[in-house]
Amino acid sequence: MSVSVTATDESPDAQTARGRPSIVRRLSRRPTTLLIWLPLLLLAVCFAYPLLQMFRLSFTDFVGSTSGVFGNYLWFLGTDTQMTILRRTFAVAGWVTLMCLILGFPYAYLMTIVGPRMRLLMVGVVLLPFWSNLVVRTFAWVILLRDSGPVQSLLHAIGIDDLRLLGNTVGVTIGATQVLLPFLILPLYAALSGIDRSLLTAAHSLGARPAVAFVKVYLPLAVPGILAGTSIVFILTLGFYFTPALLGSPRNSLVAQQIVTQVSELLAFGRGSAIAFVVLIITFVVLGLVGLVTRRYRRSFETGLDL
Amino acid sequence: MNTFKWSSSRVLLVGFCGLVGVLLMGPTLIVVPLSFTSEKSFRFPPEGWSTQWYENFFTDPNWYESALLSVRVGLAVAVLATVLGTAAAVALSTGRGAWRGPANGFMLAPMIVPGVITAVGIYYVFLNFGLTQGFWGFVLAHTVLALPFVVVAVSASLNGLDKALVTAAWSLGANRWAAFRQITLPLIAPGILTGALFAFLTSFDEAIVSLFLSGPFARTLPIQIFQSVTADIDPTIAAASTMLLATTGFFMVVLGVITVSRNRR
Amino acid sequence: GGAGGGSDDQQLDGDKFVFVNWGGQATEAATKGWLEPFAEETGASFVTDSPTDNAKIRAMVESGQVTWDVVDNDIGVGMSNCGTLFEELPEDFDMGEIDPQYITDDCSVPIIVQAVGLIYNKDTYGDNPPTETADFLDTKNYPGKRVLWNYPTGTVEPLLAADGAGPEEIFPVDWARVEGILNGLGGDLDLKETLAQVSDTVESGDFSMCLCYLGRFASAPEEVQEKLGIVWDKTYLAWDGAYVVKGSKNKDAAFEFLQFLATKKGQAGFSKHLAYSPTTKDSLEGGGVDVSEEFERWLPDFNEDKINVRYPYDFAYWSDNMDAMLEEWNRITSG
Amino acid sequence: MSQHGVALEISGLTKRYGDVTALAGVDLSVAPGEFITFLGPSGSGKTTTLNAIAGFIEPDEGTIDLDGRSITGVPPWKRDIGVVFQNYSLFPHMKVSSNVAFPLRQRRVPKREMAKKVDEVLEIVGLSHLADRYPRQLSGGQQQRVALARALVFGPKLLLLDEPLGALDKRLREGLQLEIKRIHREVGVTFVFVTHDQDEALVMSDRIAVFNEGHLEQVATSQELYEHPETLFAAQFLGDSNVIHGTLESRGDRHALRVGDRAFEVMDPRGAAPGSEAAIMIRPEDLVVRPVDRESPVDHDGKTTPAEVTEVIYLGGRRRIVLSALGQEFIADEMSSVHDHKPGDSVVVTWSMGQARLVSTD
Amino acid sequence: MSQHGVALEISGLTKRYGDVTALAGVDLSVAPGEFITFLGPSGSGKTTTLNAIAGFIEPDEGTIDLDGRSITGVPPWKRDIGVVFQNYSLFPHMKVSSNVAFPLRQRRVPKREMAKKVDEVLEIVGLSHLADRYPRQLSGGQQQRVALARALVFGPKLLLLDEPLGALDKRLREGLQLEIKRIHREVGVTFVFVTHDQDEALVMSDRIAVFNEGHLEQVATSQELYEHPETLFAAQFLGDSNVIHGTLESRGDRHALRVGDRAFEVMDPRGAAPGSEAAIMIRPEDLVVRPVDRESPVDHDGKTTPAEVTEVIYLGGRRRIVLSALGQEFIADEMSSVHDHKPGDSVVVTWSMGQARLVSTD
Ligand SMILES: Nc1ncnc2c1ncn2[C@@H]1O[C@H](COP(=O)(O)OP(=O)(O)OP(=O)(O)O)[C@@H](O)[C@H]1O
Ligand SMILES: Nc1ncnc2c1ncn2[C@@H]1O[C@H](COP(=O)(O)OP(=O)(O)OP(=O)(O)O)[C@@H](O)[C@H]1O
Ligand SMILES: [Mg+2]
Ligand SMILES: [Mg+2]
Repeated sequence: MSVSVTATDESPDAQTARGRPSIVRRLSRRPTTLLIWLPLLLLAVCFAYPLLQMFRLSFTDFVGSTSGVFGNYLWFLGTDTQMTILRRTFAVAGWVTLMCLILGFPYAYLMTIVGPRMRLLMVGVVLLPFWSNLVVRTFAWVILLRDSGPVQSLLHAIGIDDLRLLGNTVGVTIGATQVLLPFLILPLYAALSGIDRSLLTAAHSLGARPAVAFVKVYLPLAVPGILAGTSIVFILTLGFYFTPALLGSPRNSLVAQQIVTQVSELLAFGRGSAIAFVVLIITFVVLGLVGLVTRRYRRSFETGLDL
Repeated sequence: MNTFKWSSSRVLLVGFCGLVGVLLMGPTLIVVPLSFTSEKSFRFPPEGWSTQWYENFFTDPNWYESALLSVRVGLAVAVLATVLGTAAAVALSTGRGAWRGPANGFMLAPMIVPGVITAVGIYYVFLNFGLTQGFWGFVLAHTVLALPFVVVAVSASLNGLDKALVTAAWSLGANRWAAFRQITLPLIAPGILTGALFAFLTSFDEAIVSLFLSGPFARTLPIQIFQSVTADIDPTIAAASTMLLATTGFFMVVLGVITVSRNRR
Repeated sequence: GGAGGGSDDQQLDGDKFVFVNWGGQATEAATKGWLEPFAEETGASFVTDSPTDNAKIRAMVESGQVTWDVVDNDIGVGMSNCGTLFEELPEDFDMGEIDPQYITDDCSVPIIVQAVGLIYNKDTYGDNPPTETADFLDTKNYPGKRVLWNYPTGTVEPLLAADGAGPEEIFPVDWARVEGILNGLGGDLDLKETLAQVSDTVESGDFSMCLCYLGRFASAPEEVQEKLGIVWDKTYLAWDGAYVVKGSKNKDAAFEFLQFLATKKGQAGFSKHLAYSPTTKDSLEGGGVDVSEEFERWLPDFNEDKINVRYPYDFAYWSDNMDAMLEEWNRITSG
Repeated sequence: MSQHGVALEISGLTKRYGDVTALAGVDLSVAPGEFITFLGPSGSGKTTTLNAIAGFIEPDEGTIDLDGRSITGVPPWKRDIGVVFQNYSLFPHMKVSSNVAFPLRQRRVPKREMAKKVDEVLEIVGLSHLADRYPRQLSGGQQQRVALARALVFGPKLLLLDEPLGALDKRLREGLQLEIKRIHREVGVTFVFVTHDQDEALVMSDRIAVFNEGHLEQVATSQELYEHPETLFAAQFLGDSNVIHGTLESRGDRHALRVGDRAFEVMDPRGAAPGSEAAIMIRPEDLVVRPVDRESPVDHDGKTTPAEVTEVIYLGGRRRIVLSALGQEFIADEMSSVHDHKPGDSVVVTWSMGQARLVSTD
Repeated sequence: MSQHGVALEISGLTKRYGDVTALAGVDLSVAPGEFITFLGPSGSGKTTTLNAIAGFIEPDEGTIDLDGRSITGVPPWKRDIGVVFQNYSLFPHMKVSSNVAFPLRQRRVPKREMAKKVDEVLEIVGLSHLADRYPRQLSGGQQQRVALARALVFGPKLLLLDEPLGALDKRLREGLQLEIKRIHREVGVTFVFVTHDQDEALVMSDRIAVFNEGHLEQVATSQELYEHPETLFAAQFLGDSNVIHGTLESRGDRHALRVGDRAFEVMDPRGAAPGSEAAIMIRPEDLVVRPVDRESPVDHDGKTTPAEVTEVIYLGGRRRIVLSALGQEFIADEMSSVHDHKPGDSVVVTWSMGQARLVSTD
């Protein structure tokens, strides 16, 4: 064992290191920090720059009679049809979020209380949709929901006629709910599994019936997880294109369809961008609000969850 | 600790979740029987059986070329996004300072910005770059979209990694690089692998950006499917997606086996 | 690419051009009826894409990244962008065999004459089928879901016709009236993005009425065709143009192909696969283009007696007002 | 806040989890107002017993009577038993006052009375000034006292505490031990306290119930248990001990443990049959270590063995001498260092017969 | 495996984290081969000092010399200092043998020599038979020994151990304390051992360095520290103690601590100025408790105060008497119970002047 401390060999290097300006020194002490630049560059060029370009276009690219710096935004906000579309989109997003919550919460909850084997199976079921293509899954709903399809036959059999499931927002809601359910269940499960279930036992020992314990103790602790999951679903619905395109109809179009129509059919990049930025701003507002609510809500107690 | 009168509500809960499970899986699995239909229709259940749509998939260049392109793009994206995403995650986890929050947010932004918005922006810029309808256009665009998933997966691994292990390696004579290679990398490998898989799947499944970037010489499978869906009754989609299901399932099982065998020792 | 002009066999060997039309059966028919014979004759090869998307064309031309060469396009759009988005035909282009009534501009070869009529599902209406075009709007006596193509040209005219507007009253389009018609139909009406979807939904029985291009139904299975009834009463006629995209990288092959389409021989193939008529002079009924018997039911040329009013295609109007029309259409349909 | 605890009567309590028998017939009587501690190694069934009392699990066999009435089948929320959990299980989204008020709200106690009771109990645990804090804004010790207050506020007749001090550091722990004792005296409730720390058990309990592998080894006061353990397990689990294994020999009323060629006298065979395997247990403070070169003094009822010092450890106030004798290790604690032993020294170890306890080894 | 430790010399070590001063000028000399323990409450700077020695953090001021040479600026992987972490930090993806071989591989030790050394060191820690296991297949104590082996195998001259026993349960802990001492004796390396457990510090160390808020209170042997603590902090941190606060009074060579109207004699003012605030500290075992009704015996150099018994706690082998006197709480430990005190009894507490240590209070 021949090693001894080789301070003398090292000191020149160390000395120069100390002499350098602090930023350089800091980097040389944490060379891994440099690794961020390449991914950042890619995102800057292929993500931020395109968004910036769109932002620019929304103020500079005009079609038809529109003009003026804010022309595209004024057009969007001032056209009844567009506002109807926007309202409809929010309504659909709200419904989808609600449906996802109603269906997803019990599922995520069950996941936290079953054994590991069953839980694996349940995770598998949640992830299975990811194995197939989004377009295919959405199209599968066309097959299932159309008038000659199995769901309608089933409805006829139990005496429900004339319930239109396709070509309107009902179809879109059903399809989007199925597509987005995993996005609610997975984060919600992560949040719920962080809740100390012994709190329920504690509540029982203090005289709370199971239902009361659940409502008074469990649900409040689940709120951050619910907010996280639902805000993801809500935001993703705002940007959905294929689901409304296949299950909805142009007559019931959502903003994403409208953006594609503007850009791809009318080549109105400016208008498309203006719509896109309004949606984007709404997205950030939603995220910000949820973040704010969660933070305020959570400031009082810590559950160890993370959005 | 859940005895007493739970059982009836528990049965209800399990039953409800069973239905949710059916809702989740039904539309995914319905394509399997449809892919074997003998008619050129999506009638369900099918009246006769054949494998003609699989034949069609492998003989129609529109189908197999788009599938091939999707696989090639997917693999390239998996490699690129995994390398870049891992680099970013490592930098984010080892770095100090105020830049980390914004940088992390920026890395995850493509996940939050609604797909159609990203798609239009990328389309506009890539048009000017001459990157539409080509392999690299898809690769770059998909890498942007896949990056957050890799960063999230690898970051999770890194957060779970006991930092003291690296410090321990230093104290034992391993310099930064040696410690990274021998300790950090093997221990976050499952995260990286998961990230790679997510990247591949993200690319393989991506449709909205691809819709804009696709062209006659470069069309990814999802776009081929979309066009087929909107243009024609063609059960070849069912065959294609059944094979998709099988392929993805295979990858998932392989990944599962790898993680399980890693954990076992 | 090869040298321009001549038509020697195999002179385009190795040239590969992209042909774009509306997709589905139309692409199949174009492939079998036009492209394959042309390729065989000249040695050129081709790729198809769909659907025709004028925004994409404009984006290509503006960005200089032109990947489409020949497009089957709406004349209205083509005409107004002749010389800007589409190449003008060369000086020596021979239009001799084309029926002059179809020639509209300097950029295109007219192709595929199509009729829009009222199609209905016999199962839905049984003994009381619709008999005139106006029945499309009569949801009381003729209940059932209606479907239309989500594109103004070829949809607005039949709608107004059904509402009682004569051929001369259509233009300039009264959008308030169109909107009123659509609103009157309310939830009974749906729009589909592609022609293929339109015909699919009618064939599958999900929709019971449609004002749509008839040609597509001719290739449906026998038993499906039998379930469909046609009301010719007020028939709208239109045709497309084949255009070469401005800045095409395969101009030689593209124009060669257009020249091929400008001949009886060239156009003949398509009609074998899809029930659309050629634009060449006196071609049908022994004029050089053979149409199978099943197709006759779907072609206006064989049903002249049933047509009460003809609504011609006002390409000049569309050409002048295309952008505004698209915007208006989008406005009233997306609501 | 003054109420009186009730008697707890457990008999034949048995609980199996698949192959594992968590409890194998536990019998126990607790007197009203008593402070009884469950002591035992990890997995010995302490928590399981507590859970059965609280009603969180259903026992496979056996009965639990509270105040003479069976509570089998009564759900936990109707048992009126206070429970303090190891990690406190405070509701993180409620302030201290709401946490404490929780059980009262379940019982629909009127607002005014509720506020009064909460104030009272917070007073007792000394947290009145922190009523508006959230649990995470409290220190471990404070959280512990909130949990205590919450479990006491509704006037339970029985309080169960499952290692409530397990997560705290030593100093805080010692302070809270005395605090809990004080509260026990004050409220007069019957306390069942779980710990696996022997010192804690000694400090706090009226009686200690020693658990081992799902059954009770001994239930007795601290002193009884320390001075007269009935089993080797009890002897070794509570306090340090030196154990010599051997075979019991009896000649008339004289008894001895034979170890190889030596025999150590013992006083009372406690009914153990001659020829059976047994052991004597001597506490470290009862061993006397003297240099070997001195002439051996007369030990009338004592026993002696030569030994070698292997280590001398200064423990502040006392000195622990680690010895090697009879092929095993002995430890002796000396309060004052009369002799200055060093590792390697040869010494003689002596004890008085009265302090060598015979314990059964099976 | 036999090598000799080197001297460690720390002077003026200072480290600030923003507003927090983690280390405020620590000076310390450690002799070659010594076993020194860092003892102190949580957050007192023990780990920070260790990290500075190991090179994981850069101190703001001060120097660290190893064997007479400064190691400032030398990266950790070139310091050749062995470190054992609290949670062991074994590499989970490597077998025991690979873990132990790791430092040798970094040093490009030839295969054969590497295998030999690994075998040797595993022999020392008694784990040769587990070389092919993965860390998670080992018990806590075994993992701890692997960590020790890994930190020793490359022949460091200095071994740093940061609470290596903190996560273990009491019994295992006591066994490993002796084990680590044995290994220390065997390898002769200089050990720096961190703990916040006073008993552990007493058992293991040649010397103890008491940390408090980033500085050293006292560095001394266990016995010195227990018997002659220099500061109140040191006195209270190590062992139990009774502290009486007051003001120093001197008359010639007689010194006393004035508390209200009473004065307690003390022996050596240790340079404290008359009139300054001070305290006397008496260990619980040095207090003698006697019934008040007996006639008071003569205590030539002793001091006395009346008191009331508040609690008597049986601690197995000894009895702790909690007393109330002078408006504060006193504790007295009795080995044998001469008198049978009961809560409420009035008693007299006495100590000898030699056992009442004067300590500074600032
Ligand atoms: N839900 C369960 N399923 C299976 N076995 C269990 C379960 N709960 C407890 N056990 C087993 O029952 C035995 C007794 O467990 P119990 O929790 O009562 O021990 P304990 O004395 O409280 O131990 P500790 O001091 O570690 O808390 C153990 O062997 C344990 O593994
Ligand atoms: N990275 C850091 N950033 C800010 N403050 C720190 C950091 N590391 C340590 N400190 C602070 O420095 C002080 C000393 O910490 P240190 O870890 O040395 O304590 P310790 O004696 O090891 O305590 P423990 O017994 O809890 O391990 C503490 O107040 C701590 O909060
Ligand atoms: Mg327990
Ligand atoms: Mg520390």
